[in-house]
Amino acid sequence: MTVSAARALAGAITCFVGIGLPSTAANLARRTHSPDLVLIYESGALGAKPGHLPASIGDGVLAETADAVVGVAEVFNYWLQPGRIGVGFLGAAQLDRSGAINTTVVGDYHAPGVRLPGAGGAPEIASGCREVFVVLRHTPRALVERVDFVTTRGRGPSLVITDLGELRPEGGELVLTALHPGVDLARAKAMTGWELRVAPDLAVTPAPTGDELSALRALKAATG
Amino acid sequence: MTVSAARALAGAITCFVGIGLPSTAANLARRTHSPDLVLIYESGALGAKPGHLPASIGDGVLAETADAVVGVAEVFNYWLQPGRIGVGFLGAAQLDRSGAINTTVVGDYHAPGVRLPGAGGAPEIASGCREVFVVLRHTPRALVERVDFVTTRGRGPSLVITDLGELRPEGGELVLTALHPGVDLARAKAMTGWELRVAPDLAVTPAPTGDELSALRALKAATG
Amino acid sequence: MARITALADAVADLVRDGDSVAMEGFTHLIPMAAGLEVIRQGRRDLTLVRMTPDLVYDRLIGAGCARKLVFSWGGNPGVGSLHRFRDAVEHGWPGPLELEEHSHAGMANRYVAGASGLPFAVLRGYTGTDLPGVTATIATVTCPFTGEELSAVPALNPDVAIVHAQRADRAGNVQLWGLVGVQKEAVLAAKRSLVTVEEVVDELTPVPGAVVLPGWAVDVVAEVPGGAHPSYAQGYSERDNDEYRRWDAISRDRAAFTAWLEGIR
Amino acid sequence: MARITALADAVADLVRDGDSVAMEGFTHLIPMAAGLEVIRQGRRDLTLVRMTPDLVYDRLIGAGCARKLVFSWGGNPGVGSLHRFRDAVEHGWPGPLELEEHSHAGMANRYVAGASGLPFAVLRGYTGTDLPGVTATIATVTCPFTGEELSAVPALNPDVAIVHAQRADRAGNVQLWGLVGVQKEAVLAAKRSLVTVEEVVDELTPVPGAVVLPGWAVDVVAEVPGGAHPSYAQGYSERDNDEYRRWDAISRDRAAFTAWLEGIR
Repeated sequence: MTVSAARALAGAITCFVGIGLPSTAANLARRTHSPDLVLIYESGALGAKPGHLPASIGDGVLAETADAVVGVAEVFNYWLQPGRIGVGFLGAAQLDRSGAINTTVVGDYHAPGVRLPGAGGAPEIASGCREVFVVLRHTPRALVERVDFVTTRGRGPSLVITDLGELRPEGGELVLTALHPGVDLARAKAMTGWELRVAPDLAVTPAPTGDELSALRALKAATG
Repeated sequence: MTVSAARALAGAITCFVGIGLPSTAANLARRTHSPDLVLIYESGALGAKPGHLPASIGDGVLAETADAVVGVAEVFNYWLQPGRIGVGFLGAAQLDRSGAINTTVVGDYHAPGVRLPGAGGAPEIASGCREVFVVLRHTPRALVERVDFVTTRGRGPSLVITDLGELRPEGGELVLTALHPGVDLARAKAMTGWELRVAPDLAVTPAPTGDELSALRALKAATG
Repeated sequence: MARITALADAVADLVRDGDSVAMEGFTHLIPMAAGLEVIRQGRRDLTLVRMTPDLVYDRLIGAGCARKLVFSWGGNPGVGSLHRFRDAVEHGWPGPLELEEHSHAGMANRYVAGASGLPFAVLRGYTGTDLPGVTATIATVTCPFTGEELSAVPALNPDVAIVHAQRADRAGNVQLWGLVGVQKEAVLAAKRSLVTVEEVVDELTPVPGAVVLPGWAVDVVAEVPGGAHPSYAQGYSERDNDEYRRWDAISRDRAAFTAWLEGIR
Repeated sequence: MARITALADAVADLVRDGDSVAMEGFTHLIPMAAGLEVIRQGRRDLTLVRMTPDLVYDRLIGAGCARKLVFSWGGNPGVGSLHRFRDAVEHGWPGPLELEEHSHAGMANRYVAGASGLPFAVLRGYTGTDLPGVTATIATVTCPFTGEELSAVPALNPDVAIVHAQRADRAGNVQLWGLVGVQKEAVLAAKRSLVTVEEVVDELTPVPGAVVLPGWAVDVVAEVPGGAHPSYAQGYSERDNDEYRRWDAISRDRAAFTAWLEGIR
C-alpha cells in the first residue's frame, strides 16, 4: 500500500502531506522516483526533507530541513487555498462510495458511538489541492455505503489506495481499478461496505521492486 | 515646533510615526523624557531605535535597530488596526477647521492644481491609533476652512502642533490653546485660513530647555 | 512591558473561572506546564480554545476544568485517541463537554481575525462538509465585487492566551522559532496573555525564522524550563514520543487517570 | 523550479504590452534595474501597481509606458514630489494617466487577498475619507455574525510581479531580509513573477528575519547586482539619498528628463 501510494506521486511537483501513511509514502517517493518532490506539512514546513520519518506533523525535523517555515495561517491561506499545491494526500476513518471522508464521529454527531479526532486540515486540503489521494485500510467498516458524517468532501479523491488495491471515481462513485498482486477480487468485494463496481480493465499493480522495498526499510529504520 | 511635538509624547507608550517632523519629534522624545517610547514605522519596524534620523520611512537603520521587523500587511493588520498603538503622529499638506487632513490634491480631484502624494498610511493611522497628533507649518494655505479633499479623518486630531502654537478640538472645531513663546496672537489668527477661535485659558508653551535643544542638535548632527 | 513572575502567580492572576482560554503551540512549544498549573489551581467552567487539544487539554478536560472545547483536531498525534476528550464527549465524564468544531484553516483564520481587530475572517473552506450543520460559527459572506459566496468564521478573542516560547529578555520581549504555529495570533487576539519560556536572558540574539513578540504586547512572562514537555522546544529539547505513548495508557482508564491527577496536585 | 536567466530575457519573456505589473519593495529592495529594462524594451499601456510609486514608476510614467497607476502614496521619500507622476496627472504629459488610489492598508490587504486566492479583503479603513468617492474599488461588506459594516477591497492579481531580493540559490529559492514589505504577497498574487537578486549562491545560509520564496513559486530569477539602486539591499548596499535628490532636479524638467531617458536607452 505504501509503495503504491509513493508511486502515485510520480509526476507530482508539490504534495500536501498528512501524517502517518501519507507522510511515509511521500517520503518514499522522494527516495525513489521523485527526489525533487516538494513536501508541504500543515505545521508550516514548506519543502521539508526529513532524513527520518517524523512521528508527528510537528516534528522538529520538518522545520530543520524545510526550505521555508511559515505560520499555520500562512500555510493554509497563501500556499494551500490558492491552488498552488498539486496533490493532497489524506487518510480517512471512513470513506464512502461517493468519495466523502469521515474523521469526525461514528454514529450520531450529538451522541457518537466513537468520537474521532475531527477535521484538521482535511476539508481545505481536499478543496485546495488540484488532486486528492486517499490511503486507508480496506475493511467494510472503513469503506462504507455512506459516511456517518461528511468531514471532508472538496473535489473528491481521484485515487484511493488501500492494502488490497486501488479505486478511482467513475460516474459519481468509487470503482475498483486495480488489485495488488495476489489479492483476490472476491476478497476486495467482501471487504467493501457497498456493492463494489469493478472497472472493465481491472489491473494488477506491479509488485514492489527490491529498490522500493529497501528504500522503505531504510526510511523506517531511520525513524526516531 | 519639534520640541513641542516631542513633549506631547510624554506618557505615551507606543507611537506610530510618519517620516519627517513626526519622526524627528518622536526620536527627540526618546532622547529626552521618554527613553522607552516604542516607535512603530509603517515600513514594518516595531520598536525602532535609530541612532540617527532616518531619511525615509524605509531607512535600513529602522530594521537594524527594531525589536521586530514584520511585513507591511502585518503592521497594519495586527498592530495598527486593533487599536494597540497609543499615538499616531501625522503631517498634513492641508488641515481644516474640522480636523480633516488633505494630502491628495489641491483643487479638483480630476483636474488638480497640485497633485500631492496621496493617503499612504494616514487614513488608518488616524482611525487605528487611540489618539492622533498632527504637526504642520502654520500658514493660511495649510490651515484652511475646508480641505479640498478629505484624505484622512479617522477620529480627528486631539492635538495640532504648528510653528506658532497648539490647537485642540473643542465643540467640533480646532481652537488655539497655546502659543509658542514670543508669538503674537494676531499673527496666529492671520496665518489661519479660518476665523480662529481662541481658548479662554490660552497658554504659552514653555521655551525649549537647553537639554532639549542640545538633544535635537545631536540628533540632527547624527543624520546621515 | 511584560511583567516577569512565577508561573503559579501568573496563572492565579490571569486565568479566572469561566474564562475562554487559548493555549496554543502546533505540536511544538505546547504550554504543558501552564496547563498543569491551571489544573492545580482548580479552575472551572473554562472554554478551552485550541486547534489541536493534544495532551494539554486532554488533561484539563479529564480534570473537569472545561465546559466547552473550541478546536479542529482532537487526537494524540502519532499515537491515537485523546481518551479523556472521548470519554467526555461519548459518556459525559467527568461532565458534559460542549463542542465548537472547525477545520484547521477555519481556526487559524479565526485567530488571524482576532489578532487583526476584525469581527470575522473570509476563507474558501468547509466545501461540501457537514460541519456548518453542527457548528453555528460557520457562515457565508458574499464578495461585494464578484458576487462569489465564500465561508466566513467569527474572530477568536479569548480572555487569555497562554503560549510557550524559547526565550524572553528582561523587558518581556519574547522570541520563538521552529514551527511557530498560531502563537503570535493567539497572543495578539487575546485580552490577556501569558508566555512561559525556557529561559529569561539578558539579550535576545537574532535567530533565523524567529517570531518576536514585543514586551509591550505581552502581559506576563514566566520562566518555566521544560514547560513544553512532552512536546518540545526547538533548540532546547526533543519531543518525548514515549511520554505521548504512555499518556495513551494513563488516559485510557478513568482510575489510572485519576491516580495521575492525584499525583500532580 | 524557477529559471535563471539574464534580466533582458526575463523582461522580454514575462512583461507584455497592456499587462498589469506590480514592482514592489517598500523603500527597500526596489527593483529599479528591472524598471529601466521595461523602459528600454518600450512596453506600452501598462497598468502599474505599487504602494509607493517612487523613482521606479516616476521613470516609467515619464517614459510613456503606463496607462494607469494603482497606488497609495506617490512621493519622492524624504525629498518631495514625483514630478513625472505629477506632470502626467496635472498636465497629461506624456499622456493621460488613469489613477486607482487607495491607502497603504488597503493596498497591502489587496495583495494579501491576491496571494490567498480570495476575491476580496476586509479591513477597517477609509473612515470618513473622500477616497471611496473617487475609487471604485472600495466597497463595504457586512459581518455575518455581528452585523458590523466594514471596508472591502478587491484582490490584486497582477499579470506580473517583479521584486528585488538579496539572494537566490541555483534552484531559484529566493531569500530577502530587512524591511520585507509586501514582496512575498505580490509574487504569490501574480500570474507570473520575476525576482532580480544581488547574487546567485550555491546555498542560502539562514538569515534572521529572512523571507524565503521557494523556487517552485517563482517563475524567473535574474542576477542583477545593484539592481535596487538608488534604493538599497540590506547587507549589500546603502540607500543613495543623493541620487533621490538628484532625481528631483532631473524629473522636474521635461527636457532634463528626456535627456536622461535618451541616456539610459
